[in-house]
Amino acid sequence: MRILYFAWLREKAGIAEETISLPQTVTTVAELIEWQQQRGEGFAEAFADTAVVKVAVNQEHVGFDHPVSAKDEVAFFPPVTGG
Amino acid sequence: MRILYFAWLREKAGIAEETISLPQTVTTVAELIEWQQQRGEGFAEAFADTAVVKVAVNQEHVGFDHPVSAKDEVAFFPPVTGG
Amino acid sequence: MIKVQAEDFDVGRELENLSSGNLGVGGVSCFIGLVRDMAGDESIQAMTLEHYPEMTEKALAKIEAEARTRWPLEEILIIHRYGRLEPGDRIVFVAAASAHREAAIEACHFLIDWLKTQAPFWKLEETPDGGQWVDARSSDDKAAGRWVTAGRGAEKDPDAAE
Amino acid sequence: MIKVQAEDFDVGRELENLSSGNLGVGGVSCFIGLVRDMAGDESIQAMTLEHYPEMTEKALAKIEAEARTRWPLEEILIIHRYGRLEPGDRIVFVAAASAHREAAIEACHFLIDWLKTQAPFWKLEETPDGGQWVDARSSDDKAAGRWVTAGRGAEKDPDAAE
Repeated sequence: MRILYFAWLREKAGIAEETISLPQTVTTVAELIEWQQQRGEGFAEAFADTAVVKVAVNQEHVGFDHPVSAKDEVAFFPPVTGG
Repeated sequence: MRILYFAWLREKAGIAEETISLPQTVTTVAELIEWQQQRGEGFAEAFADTAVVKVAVNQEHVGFDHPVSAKDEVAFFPPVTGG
Repeated sequence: MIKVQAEDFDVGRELENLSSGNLGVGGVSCFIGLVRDMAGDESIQAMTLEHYPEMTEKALAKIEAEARTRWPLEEILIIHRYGRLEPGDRIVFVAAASAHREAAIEACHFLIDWLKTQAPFWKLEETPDGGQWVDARSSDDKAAGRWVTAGRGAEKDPDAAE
Repeated sequence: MIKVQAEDFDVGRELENLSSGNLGVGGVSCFIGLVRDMAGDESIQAMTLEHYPEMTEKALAKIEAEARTRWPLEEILIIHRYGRLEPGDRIVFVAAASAHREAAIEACHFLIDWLKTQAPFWKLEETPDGGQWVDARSSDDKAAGRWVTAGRGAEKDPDAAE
């Protein structure tokens, strides 16, 4: 799975982009976030307050209940501030 | 009194601008229009349907009950279509 | 600022002037009205705008002042042309600059709606059947009526909308 | 049309291109967003816009398509910059051209409101105290929320307004 991080999520996680082997237990965005929270200090900090974490799967805004699979591109970011 | 006519009111009245001696009986816009209606065919036609006649006194939109006096500038025109 | 003129204008330059040097401007909203080649089913060769110069200046100044009482604006620009115009020609330009986008957008909307019903202009269209004066539209009265509620950032009345 | 670019753009030329040659356009509405030198009480030296390129293209195309289903539009243009910008610099430009002014104005308002909450951009402000990420504002969510009602020319929900 390709994962991208933007803005302060990128800064806290300490990484802009990575390709991971998705654990078989992870089938939704919510489960992916739980897994991220246990990957180390930076990730724990990035995902500490999930109320301000937004997610896109394959470049579409989705909710935390959205399914994820190994071939997806998943992006984590704060609420957008376009315009 | 200086009187101005615009758009089709100007065309029907056959005049763009004139200075008249105001009859003493005319003290409001409504009375001025009544007087106009009797000044000849062109004026009668211009003021035939007062529902589509708008008035400005001294360059301000006013209603038919607005007072008029000899030193005023009065303009008659159809509803405006600015913009 | 208000300009009433026969000549065309440079939209890019006008917009540049509106905000240049004012680093407090966060948003500029503008509207440009153009002559169309059709009015309903009829084709238009040209449109001649007649106006009442002394009143036009007053009416536009009043519209500008009214917008400034309603929204926190840095700049306002209204340019209205008169004379003979052809399809594709610019007729009118309104713009509002503010720190905040909502104020700029609403003020711009207000300016064009009020121009339609308050500014003493009349339009004579040249069609294959001869000249015809453009009627005021009741939808324009309704659009202007939405802004009657006084006060800064007043909400539009949805019941009065087109 | 959508353009996502680091470079500045020429507003006059973009507006000219939007309506030139299309004599059915009666109104063009546009909004320009600029970097301000202040955010609240803090002075801003610069703002860096980060974005998610693959998603940006998709999100802007979706916003454009949504506007076209709601209003009868001749043209739409969205230009969004990224990278480091300084106070006074243009960030974003949206424009809508239509036969009718109301459609152009409402569509333009919709475009900028939806960009604020749908387009994957993030802003890092450089202040005397260091860099700080701009928070999404709840007022932007409300502004975008007003347009949720589907359908052409849908009315804004006054209860949801700022």
